[in-house]
Amino acid sequence: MSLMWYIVLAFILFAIGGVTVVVRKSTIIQLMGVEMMLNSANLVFIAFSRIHGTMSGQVMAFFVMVVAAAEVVIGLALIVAIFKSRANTDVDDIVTLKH
Amino acid sequence: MTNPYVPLLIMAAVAFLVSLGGLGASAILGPRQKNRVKAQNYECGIDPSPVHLEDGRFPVKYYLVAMTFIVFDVEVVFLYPWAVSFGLLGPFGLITALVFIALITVPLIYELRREGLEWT
Amino acid sequence: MVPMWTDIPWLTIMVAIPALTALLLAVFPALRAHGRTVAVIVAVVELVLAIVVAFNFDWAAAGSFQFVQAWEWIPGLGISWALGVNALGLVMILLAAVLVPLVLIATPQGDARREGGYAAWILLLYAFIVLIFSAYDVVLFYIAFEAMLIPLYFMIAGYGLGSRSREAGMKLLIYSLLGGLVMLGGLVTILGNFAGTENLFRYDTLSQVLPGASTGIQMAVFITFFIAFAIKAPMVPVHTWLPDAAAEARPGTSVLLVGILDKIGTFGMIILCLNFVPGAASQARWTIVILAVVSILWGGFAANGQKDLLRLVSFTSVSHFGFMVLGIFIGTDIAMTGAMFYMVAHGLSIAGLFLISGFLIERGDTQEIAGYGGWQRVTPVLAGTWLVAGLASIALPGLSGFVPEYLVLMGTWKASIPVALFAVLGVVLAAMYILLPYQRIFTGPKPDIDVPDLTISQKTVVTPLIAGMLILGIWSAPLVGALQGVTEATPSALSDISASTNEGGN
Amino acid sequence: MFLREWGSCGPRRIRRYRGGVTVILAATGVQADFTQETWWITLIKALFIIVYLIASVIMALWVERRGLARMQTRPGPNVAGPLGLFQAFADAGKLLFKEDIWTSRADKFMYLLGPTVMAFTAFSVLAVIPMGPNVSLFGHSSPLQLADTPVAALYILAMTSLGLYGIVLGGWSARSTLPLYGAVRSSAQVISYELSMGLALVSVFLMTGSMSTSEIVSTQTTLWWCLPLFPAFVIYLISMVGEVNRLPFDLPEAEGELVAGHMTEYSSMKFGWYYLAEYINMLNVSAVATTMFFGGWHAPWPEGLIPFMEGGWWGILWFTLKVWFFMFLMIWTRATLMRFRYDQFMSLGWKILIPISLGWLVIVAVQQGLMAWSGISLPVIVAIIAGVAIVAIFLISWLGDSKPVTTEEAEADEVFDAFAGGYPAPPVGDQQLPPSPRAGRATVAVAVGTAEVLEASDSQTLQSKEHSDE
Amino acid sequence: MESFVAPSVNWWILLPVIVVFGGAVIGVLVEAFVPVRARRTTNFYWSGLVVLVAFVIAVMQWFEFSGGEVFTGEYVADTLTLSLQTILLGVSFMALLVFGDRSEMMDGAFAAQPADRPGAGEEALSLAKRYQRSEYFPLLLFALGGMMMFPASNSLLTMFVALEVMSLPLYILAATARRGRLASQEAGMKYFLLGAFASGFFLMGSALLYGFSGGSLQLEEIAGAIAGDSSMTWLLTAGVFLVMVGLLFKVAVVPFHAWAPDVYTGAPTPVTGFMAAGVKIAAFGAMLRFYQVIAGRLEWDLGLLFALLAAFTIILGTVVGLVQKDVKRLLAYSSIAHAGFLMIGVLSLVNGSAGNVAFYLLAYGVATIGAFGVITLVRRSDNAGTVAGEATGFAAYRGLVHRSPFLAASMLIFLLSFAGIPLTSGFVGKFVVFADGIAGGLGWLVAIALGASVATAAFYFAVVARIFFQKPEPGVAVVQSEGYTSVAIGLAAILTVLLGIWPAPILEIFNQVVILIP
Repeated sequence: MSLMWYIVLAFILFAIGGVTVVVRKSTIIQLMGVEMMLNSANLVFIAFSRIHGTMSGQVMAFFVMVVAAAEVVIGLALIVAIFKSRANTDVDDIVTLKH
Repeated sequence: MTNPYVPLLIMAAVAFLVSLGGLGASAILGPRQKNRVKAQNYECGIDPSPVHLEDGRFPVKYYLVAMTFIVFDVEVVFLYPWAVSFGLLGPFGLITALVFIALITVPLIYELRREGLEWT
Repeated sequence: MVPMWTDIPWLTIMVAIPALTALLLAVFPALRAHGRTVAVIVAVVELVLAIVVAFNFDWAAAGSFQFVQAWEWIPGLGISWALGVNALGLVMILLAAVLVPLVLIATPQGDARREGGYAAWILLLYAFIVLIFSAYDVVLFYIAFEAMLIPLYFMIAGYGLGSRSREAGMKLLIYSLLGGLVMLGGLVTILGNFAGTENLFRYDTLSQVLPGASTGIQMAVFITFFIAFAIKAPMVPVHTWLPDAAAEARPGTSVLLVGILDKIGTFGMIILCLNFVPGAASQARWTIVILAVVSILWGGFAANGQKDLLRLVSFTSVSHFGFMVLGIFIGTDIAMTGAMFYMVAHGLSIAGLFLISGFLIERGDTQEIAGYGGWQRVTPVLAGTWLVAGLASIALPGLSGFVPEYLVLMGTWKASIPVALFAVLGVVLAAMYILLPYQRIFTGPKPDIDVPDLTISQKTVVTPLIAGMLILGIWSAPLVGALQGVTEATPSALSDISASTNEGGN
Repeated sequence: MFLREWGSCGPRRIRRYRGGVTVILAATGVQADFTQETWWITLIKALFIIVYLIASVIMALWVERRGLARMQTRPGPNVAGPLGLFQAFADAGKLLFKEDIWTSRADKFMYLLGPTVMAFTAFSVLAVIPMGPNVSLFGHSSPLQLADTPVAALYILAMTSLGLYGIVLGGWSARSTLPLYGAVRSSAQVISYELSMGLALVSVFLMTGSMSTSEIVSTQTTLWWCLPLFPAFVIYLISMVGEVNRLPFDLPEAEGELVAGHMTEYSSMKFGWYYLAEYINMLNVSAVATTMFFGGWHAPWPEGLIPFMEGGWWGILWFTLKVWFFMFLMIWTRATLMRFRYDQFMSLGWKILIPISLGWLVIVAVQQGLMAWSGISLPVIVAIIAGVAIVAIFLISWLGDSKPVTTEEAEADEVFDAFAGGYPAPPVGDQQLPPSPRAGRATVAVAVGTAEVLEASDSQTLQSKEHSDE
Repeated sequence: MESFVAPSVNWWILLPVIVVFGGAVIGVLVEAFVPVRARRTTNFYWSGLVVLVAFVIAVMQWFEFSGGEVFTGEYVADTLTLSLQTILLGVSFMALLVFGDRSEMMDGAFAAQPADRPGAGEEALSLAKRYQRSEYFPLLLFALGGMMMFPASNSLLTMFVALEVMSLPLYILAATARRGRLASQEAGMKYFLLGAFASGFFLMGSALLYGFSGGSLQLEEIAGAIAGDSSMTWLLTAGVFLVMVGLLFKVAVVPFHAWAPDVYTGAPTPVTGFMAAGVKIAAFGAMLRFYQVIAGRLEWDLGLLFALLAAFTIILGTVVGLVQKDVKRLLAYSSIAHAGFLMIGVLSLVNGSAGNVAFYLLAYGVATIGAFGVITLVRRSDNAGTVAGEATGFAAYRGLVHRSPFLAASMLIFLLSFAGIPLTSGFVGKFVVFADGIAGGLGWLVAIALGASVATAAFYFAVVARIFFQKPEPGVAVVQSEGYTSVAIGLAAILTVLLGIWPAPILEIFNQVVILIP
C-alpha cells in the first residue's frame, strides 16, 4: 500500500522536526524543526489529496506554505531582535581589542 | 514516456555527474603542493580577520529584505495559478485576485513610506 | 393582622437596609467617620423591623414558612430571590437583631474612621445574616453563606486584636471556603441532575424533587451539605479554625461569629439536610451522633486545657455545638426541639461570655488566664455577670442553658442510653471549664491594680443579655412551643431513605 | 489578445467538491508531443544541452572579451588562434589544470557543495526550454526540447532560485569575510530581482493561460509577447541582468570592494564552475526571455516572412540567434553602464520594478477581464486604463514627494547644533548641548536628528547618515 | 467543459470580521501616511472606533440570527460564533483602552522602538525624543480578527488560518515591552516557538482527519465519516488527538502549558491581559466546536484522557500557583487553573454547556483585562520619586488600599471573581460549568475542581491580605492613568459584579448558544 509509505515518511519527518524543536538549543534550528513539522503535514495532505481525489488537501497545503512563510518572517524578526540585544550585552569589543 | 518528470530526472543526473566530473577532473589533473599559507583565507596577505557573522554585526537590512521577500514570494506563488486559470475563474477570480494584490500592496506601501527599504 | 402588611417585602427590606448602608459607608469616607452611630441606628431599625415581623408571624403555624416572597432571579438555573421564614429562622433573626446592636455598642472607641469601617463590615455581615436565615432558596442561602466570608475575613484579618490575626482570618476563610465549595458540589449535583426544573432551588420545589432522586444523589447532597455545615458549626475534627479565629478576633467579632454565624451550621442541618434528604440523614445518623458526642467531650476536655481565655470560651462552644448536633440527629422530637432552643440560648450565653471576657481583657491587657487573679474584688460587677453568663452556658437550672440541655439529654436518653451517658459527661466537664477559670481569674487575693468596673455603656450591653438568659431560663414555654411546631414540620432523622425513594420514584 | 481559444490549450479537468469551491486540476496540457520519447533520446538531448551550453559559454567568453574590446577601442584577445578565438579554450583548460586548493577554515562539505550546486542548476534549466518543434529523430517524432510539464515555468524559477544556494553556500562555507559579504549581498539581490522577474512573467501566464513552455511558445506564432506586454518585457530584461549578477548589477563580486565575492576562496575547477555557471545563467535567462517574450524557436516576426525557414530543425537556429541577441544586450550593457551603488540597486528593485510590475499585472488583468466579461471594446478599455494609470502615476509621484521628512525635520531643529554657524557657539537659554559624539552612537544620531533615522535601527546606517549630513 | 462557479458569499454575516480586518489594514496605512506626531492618537481612536462598530454589528446580527438560523460553509455563523465574537469585541475594547493608556508618566507599556538594542544609545535616543511606535494597534486588530474567526471556523482549513492569524500578531506584541526588554523578547520567542510547534501538531492532526474523512476538511463531513463505516480508525483517533493538542496548547492545558508563565510575565502587561482573555475565549470557542462536533464522538476513546489532562491542569495550576511570589506569574498559573475548569464545560457534552462555557469565558475575560489593567498602574519607584516599570512582586501590593482605594477595591473584585466567590461573575461561571460537568458524568473532575478552588482562593487572598492589611512599603508608586485604563478597570469591575448579581439576562442569551451537531 503506497499510501502508507507517504504517511510513514511524513511521520518520520514530523518526529525529526518535533525532536529538533525539543532537543536543540539554537532558535534557528528549532525554527527549522517547526518548518519540517509543517511540511511533513503537507506531505500527508497531498498524499491523501491524491488518494481521495479531492483538492482541499492541496489548497490546505498552499495555506500551510503561506503560514509557514509568515512564521518564518516573524521568527526571523524575533531572532534578529534577540540576537541584537544579546550581542550588545556581550563584551566582545573588549576581547577583540586584546589581541 | 508520458511522465514528464522522468526526462527531468535524467537531465538532473547528467548535470550532476558533469558538475562532479569537472571537479574530479581538476583534482586529478592539477598539481598538489600543499602549503599552510596557501590554505589560509584571502585577505590581501594579512592575517585573516574573524568572520563577521560571528560577532553579530551584520546589517539588519538583509534580514528585512529576506522577510519582505518571503511575503512577496508567497504572493507571486499565489498569482501563478490564478493567472493560468484566469479565464476559468471569471470575474470572481479577478476581483479576488485584485483584493489580494491590494492587500499585499499595503505592506509594501507601509515599508516604502516608513523607509524600510532605504539602504542609506 | 392587616393584609397589606404581609405584602410588604419585610425580609427583603431587612436585607437591603444594612447592605445599602454598608455600601454608603464604603463609598463616602466622610460618612464613615460617624459609621458607628449610623450602624447603631440601622441596627435599632432592624430590631424594630424584626419585632414587627415577629408580631405578624403566625406562631400557630410555626413550622411553615411565612412571609414568603419570591422573584425569579436567574430563571435559567432555577434560582430565585425567595425569602421566607419559619419560627426557627425568625428566632435566629431576632437573636441577631438583639446581638448586633449590642456588639456595635460594645465596640471600643478608637480611630473614628477605622471604627466606621468596622461598623460597615458588621452591617454587611448583618445583611448576609438576615439573608441566610430568611432564605427560601438554596442558592440564595449558599450565596449568603459564602459571601459573608468577605466581611468576616476583613473583620478578623483587618481588625483583629492578636498579632496573628491575618493567619487566623486566612484559616477561617480556607476552612469555610472548603466547606462552601463542598456544598457547591452538592448544588451543582442538584443542578446537573434536575436542570430545567422551574424554580429548582426553592425550598418547596426541592423538598418535592429531592426525595425522588436516586439514593446516590441524595447521599451526595446530604454529605456535601453536611460537611459544609459541620465546618461552620465547628464539629470535631474540623473545628480548629474557631479557637484561632476567636483568640485573634475582637470579642465583638467573636460574638457574631460564634453566637450567630456558627448557628448557620445547625440551622442548615435542620432546614436543608433534614428537610430535603431525610433518608440520607437517617443513614448517616449514627456516624453523626458519634461525631457529636466526640465534639462534646473533645470540646470539654480541650476547654479545660486552655490557658487563653478566649480560646477557652471558643472550645466551650465546640462542646455546646456537639449537644446541638446530637439533638438534631438523635432522632427524637424532644431532642430536636431542645437543639433549636439550644441555638438561641447558646447565642445569648456565648455573647455574654465573649463580651465580658473582652471587657476583662481590655482591662487586664492579656488573654492569659494566668495573668489574672482576685479580680472579683476589683471589678465585682464584671465578675458577677461573667459568672451568670458562664452558668447559663453550663445549664444551671433557672438560666437559659438549662432547658435545652435537659431536652436534648432527655431526647437522647430515649433514643440511646449509652450516648446519653457520654453526653452527660460533657455536663460535668462544663462545670469544670467554667468554674475553674472563674476561680483562677476572679477569686483570690486582691491584685494590686486599679481598673474601673464596667462602664455605663458596657452595662447597657450586658443587661439585656443577662435579662435574656433569665427570661429564657424561667419562662421558656412560648419558645419551646413555637419551636415544637418546627420540629413537627421537619422530617426526623429516622426517615427511611428507601421508602421515600419509592414514594417519589416516579 | 487572445490568439487562441481557451479550449485549444488542451484538456482542462475540473473537479467540484462538496465545499462549494471549484478547483482546477492540472489546468493546461503541454503543446509539445512527447509520446514517442525514449530514454536514450532523452539522454542524447541531455548531453546535447550540456555540450550546447559549454560551447556557448566558450563562445560567449570570446564574444564578450572581443566585443568589449571593440567598444572600448582596444584589440582584446588576439594572440591565441585566429582573432584570438582559442583564448577561451585556453582559459578553460587553465582552470582545469590548476591546483585544487582547499581553504583550511572552510566547512569542507559545503565548500564542495557550493560549486556543484551552482553548475548543476545552471545546466538543468535549459531542460524545459523548447528549441524547436517535433522533428524526426532516429525514426521517432520528438520535440527539440528535453521535457515539458504543465508547470515548466515553475521549474525554471525553482532551478534559478536553487542556484542561489550555490552562491550562499560557497560564500558561507569559506568562513571568510569577503565571500560572506558577497554571498549575503548576492542573495538579497537575487531574491529582490526574482520577485519582479516572477511578476513580469505572471502577465505572460495570464495571457497564455499556461505555464508550459511549449504552450507559451505556441501562442507566439503571430505576435511575440514582447510587444503587447512591453512593460513586462522591459522589467524582465532588467531583472534578468540583476538575477545573474551582471554589470551594472554585479555588486556581489564587485572587485574593488569584495575581491570576487563568494568566489574569492575558490580556485581551479571549483572556481571554474562558478565562472562557467555565471555565463550559463546568462544563457539561461536569455533563453527564458526568448521563450516567454520573443517567440521561442519561431522564425522572426512577422510570420511568413521567411516561411521556408520556419519549423523543423530551423528552430534551433532561430532560438540560438535570439538567445545571442540577449547575450549581446548584456555584453553591451556591461560596456556601457557603470556599476550601481548597492542602495541604488535595491531601490531600483523594490521601489520601481516591483511596484511597476504589480501595477502592470493589475492593468493586464483588468483589461483581460473587461474584454472577456464586459463587452467593452478594446480601444475604450485601453483608453480608460491609460487614463487611470496616468492619474495613478501622478498620485504616486505626488505622494512620493511629500515625504514626512519635512515635519520631522522641524522636530530636528529643536536640537541645538553648536556648529550651526560654522564655528562652535555656546548654548543660549533653553538650548541644550547634545552629548559629545565620542560618547557613543546615540549622540551620533542626535546630531542627525531626524526621527526617520530612528527607524533605521542598524548602526551602520546611523554612521553613514552622519557622514552624509556633514 | 465544466466552468467555475463563483461561491456565493454572505457578506453581511462576515461583516464584523471584515470590519476588524479592514480596520487593521487601514491602521497600517495610517502608520504609513499620518505624520509621526499624530500616528499614535489617530490609530488609537481609529482602532477603538473599529472595535465599537464591529461590536454593534455583531450585536445586531445576534438579534437577527438568534432564532437559530445558521450559515455554514467554511465559516459558520451560529449562536456560538456570534456570542463569542461579541464577547471578544467587548473584551478587546477594554484591552484597547489599556493598550492606549500611557499613564501620567506618558510612557505606556510598549517599547518606544522595539528594534532598538535594549540599553543601547539608540534606545536612549528614542526615549529622549519621546518617540513611540504605534503599530501595536493594528496588530491588536489583526489578532482580534483571527480570534473572531477561530470559533467561527467550520473547517480545519479556516481554523488553522484563524489560529495563525490570531497567534502571529501576538508573538510580536509579546516581544515589545518597554521595560524588561530582554525578558519580553524572550517571551515573544518562547511563545512563538511553542505556538508554532503546536500548530505543527494541529496541522498533522488535520491532515490525518482529512485522510480519514475521505477528502474533506469540513467538520460536519468528518463527523459524518465517523458515523459511517470506516477502516482506518487510527487516523481518526490520532487526528483528533493531535488537533486537540494544538488547541490545548493555545489555552495552556497541562502538559502544554510551559509557555504560559514566562510569556505572561515577559509580555507587556496590556498584551498579557488581551492575550490571556482573548486567546482563551477564541481557542475555547474553537475547541467547543471541534470537540462537540467531532471529538465528542470519540468519548470512549479520548474523553478520559482529556478529562485527566483537565484534572492535571487544575491541580498543577493550583499547586504551583500557591508558591508564586509575583502577581503576573500568579495570574498566569491562575489562568492555567481556569483553563482546567473550562475544560470541564467543554468535555461535559451536555446540551447548553457551550453557552455556559461562553459565560465563564466572558466572566474570566472581563476580570482578566481588569486585573492586568491594575498591574499596569502599580510601579516601582526610587527614593527620588522616579517611577520605573511595573512592580509585580507581592511585596509591591502591600497596602495598595492606602495608595489607591479604587485600584485596591477593583483588584479585590477581580480576585474574588477568579476565586469564584458568590456575587461575582466568576461564581456564576463556575456554578454553571460545574453543573454541566456533573450532568456530563464528570463528578470526580468537578470534585477536584472544587477542591482546587479552595487552594486557588488561598493564593488570591494572599494578595488581598497584602493589599488591605499591610503597611505600604517605599519603592512602589501608583501612577495615575490617562483615564483609559481607569475606565477599563472600572468597567471590568462593574461588569464583574453585575454579572455576579444579575446574570440572568446574559445567561438567557447564552442559553441559546447551541452547536448543531450533525
